[in-house]
Amino acid sequence: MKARLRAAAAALILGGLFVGLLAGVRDLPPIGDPSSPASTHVSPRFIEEARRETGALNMVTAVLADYRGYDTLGETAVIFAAGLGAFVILAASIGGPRRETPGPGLSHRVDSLLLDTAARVLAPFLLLFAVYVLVHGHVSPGGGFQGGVLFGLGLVTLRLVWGPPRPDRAASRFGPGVRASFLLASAGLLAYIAIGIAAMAFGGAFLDYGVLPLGQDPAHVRELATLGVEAAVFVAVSGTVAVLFETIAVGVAETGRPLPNEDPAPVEAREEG
Amino acid sequence: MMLDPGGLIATGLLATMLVTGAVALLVNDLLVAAALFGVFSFAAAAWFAALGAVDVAFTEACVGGALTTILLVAATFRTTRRLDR
Amino acid sequence: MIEALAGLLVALPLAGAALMPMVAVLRRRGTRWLAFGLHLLTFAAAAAVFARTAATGEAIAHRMGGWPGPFGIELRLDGLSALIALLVTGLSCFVASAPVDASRGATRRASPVREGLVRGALSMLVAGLVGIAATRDVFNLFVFLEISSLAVYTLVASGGGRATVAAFRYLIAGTAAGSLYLLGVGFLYGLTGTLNMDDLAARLPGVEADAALTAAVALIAAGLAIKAALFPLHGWLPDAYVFAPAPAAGFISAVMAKVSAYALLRLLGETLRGIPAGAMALETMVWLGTLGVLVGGGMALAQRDAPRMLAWSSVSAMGAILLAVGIGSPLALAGALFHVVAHALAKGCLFLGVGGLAETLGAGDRRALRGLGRRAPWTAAALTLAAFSMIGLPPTAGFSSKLLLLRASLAEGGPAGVAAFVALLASSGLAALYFLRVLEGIWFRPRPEGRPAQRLPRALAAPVLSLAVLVLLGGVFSAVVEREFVSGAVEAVAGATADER
Amino acid sequence: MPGISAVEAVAAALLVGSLAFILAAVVGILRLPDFYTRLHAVGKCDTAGLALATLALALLSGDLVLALKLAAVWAILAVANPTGTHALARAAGRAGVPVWTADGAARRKSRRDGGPSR
Repeated sequence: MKARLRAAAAALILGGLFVGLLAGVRDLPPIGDPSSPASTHVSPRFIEEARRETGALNMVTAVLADYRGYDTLGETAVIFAAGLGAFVILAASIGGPRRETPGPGLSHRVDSLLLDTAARVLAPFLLLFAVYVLVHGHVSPGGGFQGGVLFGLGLVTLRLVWGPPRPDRAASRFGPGVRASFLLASAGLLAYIAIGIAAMAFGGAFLDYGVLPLGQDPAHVRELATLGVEAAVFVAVSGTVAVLFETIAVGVAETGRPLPNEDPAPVEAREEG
Repeated sequence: MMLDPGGLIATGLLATMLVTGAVALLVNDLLVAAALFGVFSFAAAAWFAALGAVDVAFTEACVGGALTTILLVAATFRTTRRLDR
Repeated sequence: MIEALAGLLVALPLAGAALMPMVAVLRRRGTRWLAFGLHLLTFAAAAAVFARTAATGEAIAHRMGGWPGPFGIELRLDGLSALIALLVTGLSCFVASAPVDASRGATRRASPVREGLVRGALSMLVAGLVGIAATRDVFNLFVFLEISSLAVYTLVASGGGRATVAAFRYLIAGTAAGSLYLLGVGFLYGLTGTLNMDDLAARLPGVEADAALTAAVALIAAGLAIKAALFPLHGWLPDAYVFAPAPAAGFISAVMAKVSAYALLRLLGETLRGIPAGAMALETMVWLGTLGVLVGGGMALAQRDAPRMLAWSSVSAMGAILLAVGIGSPLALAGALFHVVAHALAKGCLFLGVGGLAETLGAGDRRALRGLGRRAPWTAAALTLAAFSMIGLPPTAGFSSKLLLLRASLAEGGPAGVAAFVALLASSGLAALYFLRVLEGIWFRPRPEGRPAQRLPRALAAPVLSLAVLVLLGGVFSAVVEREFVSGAVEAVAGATADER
Repeated sequence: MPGISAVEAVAAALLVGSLAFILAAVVGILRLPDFYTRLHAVGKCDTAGLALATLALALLSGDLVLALKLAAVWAILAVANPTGTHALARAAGRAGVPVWTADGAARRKSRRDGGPSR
């Protein structure tokens, strides 16, 4: 009864939220309306000046990494904080006694020639494409976050196929352990902050890339520094992706039996039809 | 008005998101829920792309479609597959 | 020069958040003094900024990336922001030196790596909270809200066991709150095309879209009210405070909800004040705050467990602060801010002390505290002082702040003002009941048979004692506190709203 | 037909063909009796369907670079899709997901219809 009351209350609240949002949205200018405040107040400057001021062809990159670079630093910190939280909560025993080595699966090498070969063929392209997305972010959609996630996914793919890093295995070169990934994430966030503080050291505001002594043309300097910042985001994000995977997947054992709580009769159920 | 293809596609994607999201919340099998979240994310990514936010769509496809699904499955393996047991 | 410090105020703890876990993973030790040094440095920067704003009465701005106003993000520390930053960074110094396993006594030591990680999370929390206080950009505020939230979930969950469940519930509530706030910001951006608070305040009165504006205000107010634990949105608070490890609980209970209350004051009391829905939200807040004062006090009275009692009394205190923010007169704001300071000091002291004791004893039952007066008179005295401040007895800081709040609610008049006045008085009575019950046990009862002797870990004893001294000083020199610390902050808000009228 | 070039017609035909393959995959998932056979349907038909679709899009793009990019997409699909199918089948085999056989089906059917086995 109590559960039903709760569900009713939740439905009431959500329904109210829905109606309220609907009422509010009707007052908003339509999406993409060129005469809406969102398109006439701040945006024109970004559209007209971004190329000249920041050197980035892609306006999204100009806004994210330069005009509102401080937000991006914050978002990087949010992602790092997620990795930190997972590390604290899930990998609590680190530094303590060693875990028992679990069986194959998410935590062990998958011995399959097909998977191994496919990973060898695909992974280099995946990792390279991640770097391309990072570098090309100035011109096309992409940048540090997207590239970082792709790179992290490449690492996760390798990790899934080749198992965790183990000192007695050659695969340990690739699978980044929790600590190594975490160091990567920290280093990325630190690098971002360091770029910001470096700008202060050269007399500008925090993250004021224009003052950095990287060349004559301020727009070009900003472009270079933006790439630096994006690279820092890239490192932080890919490190965090690896941390999340390592902390969540560690200890998963493939037992050769059905998964826990697996219902072993799906085939019989199918035959009814 | 309702019949322009862009609007229809957007409506379809939003409906997909609504249905997959709701069903993911209701099913007891967590692996199914994870898979549904993958579908949800792809619909969201496609919708973002339809809105012209290619960067966001890109991110959503990477994070929601691939990474989150992997992590959810890994977490399911570590804990329990069914909610009602 | 001072502008540079304003910029570093967030960058320093953020760098610490990345650096400390790194050092911990690489070297395994040394994070304790690194943490203390970094927090002290941040505090020094905050103090310098605060001193400057107090001396000149002018805000210190830092344009991130060198971009002006609505195009870039601006940090601006006026009297109010600087006061909050000072409070956050100051309190962080007290807990930064405490080892994260202080609360566990001799039974279990956290690994040095884990200590470093938790210290990193604390540093991250400080960065987020100071960022919320400093920023002038509503979206940037959301980013910092998320940073602080993620860090605080980590800190709460680091207690292990039931703390993880508490952290998860907190996470659900906090994520819902963040989403609501972000939706509200989205509405505001759609209506005005800007995210800068000053720009918003200037453009909002010209917007003709009542339903959307109301929705925006309601979403933002609801989101922040969840974070500020305004009744009836306080559900996440008790468990999170109770199950967090003592040092973390001390810091979180002291500042976390209050920074959200600051954000409410900043946005509703200043940016959104010019529109009807903003004023309506403030009125609602007075009534809900009044209810929260009573419910929090009543629930605190019903608890047997001492940390849980303290947590419910936090709900009551947040109600008092928010109802004063809702009233919004300069007198009420002075009361609210004084109460923020007084309650932060006293609650920090109590949570560090009682939490530390409860966890060494392995029980939070208030009877476990019996006989503490004989066994550890200094600790007991410090806790007593803090409890007096919570009740509102002279000569503590709590007395002065309660007095201001009472005067403000009387001056406001009307049904809301009278209700607030009565509720505040009643809450003092309730607090007297539940705190004196504990104090009687501490001073006049013998230690129960078979109980281990209570002992506060040394690393926690120093913060507890110094916070208690601050509580006392804040009461004795309440005129100084009001003049030097609070009045500048009140002027920062009241001055802005006076200009509009 | 007016307004439709030969290339477009070919592309349309390819798209229809791709849809047919994908439809076959869907029917396979719904109608085949066990995990492995369903996987068999998806792995083959999906790969073929997507290959035809990318080919159609490459024809429609009218741009060599874009066509090459689509070719790269197809190449990756051609490797990744069968590999994924293989990994799934292998994992199912290891986890002991039962294989459908005509005998087994008949036995279970007789049991369900009130046979003596239970």
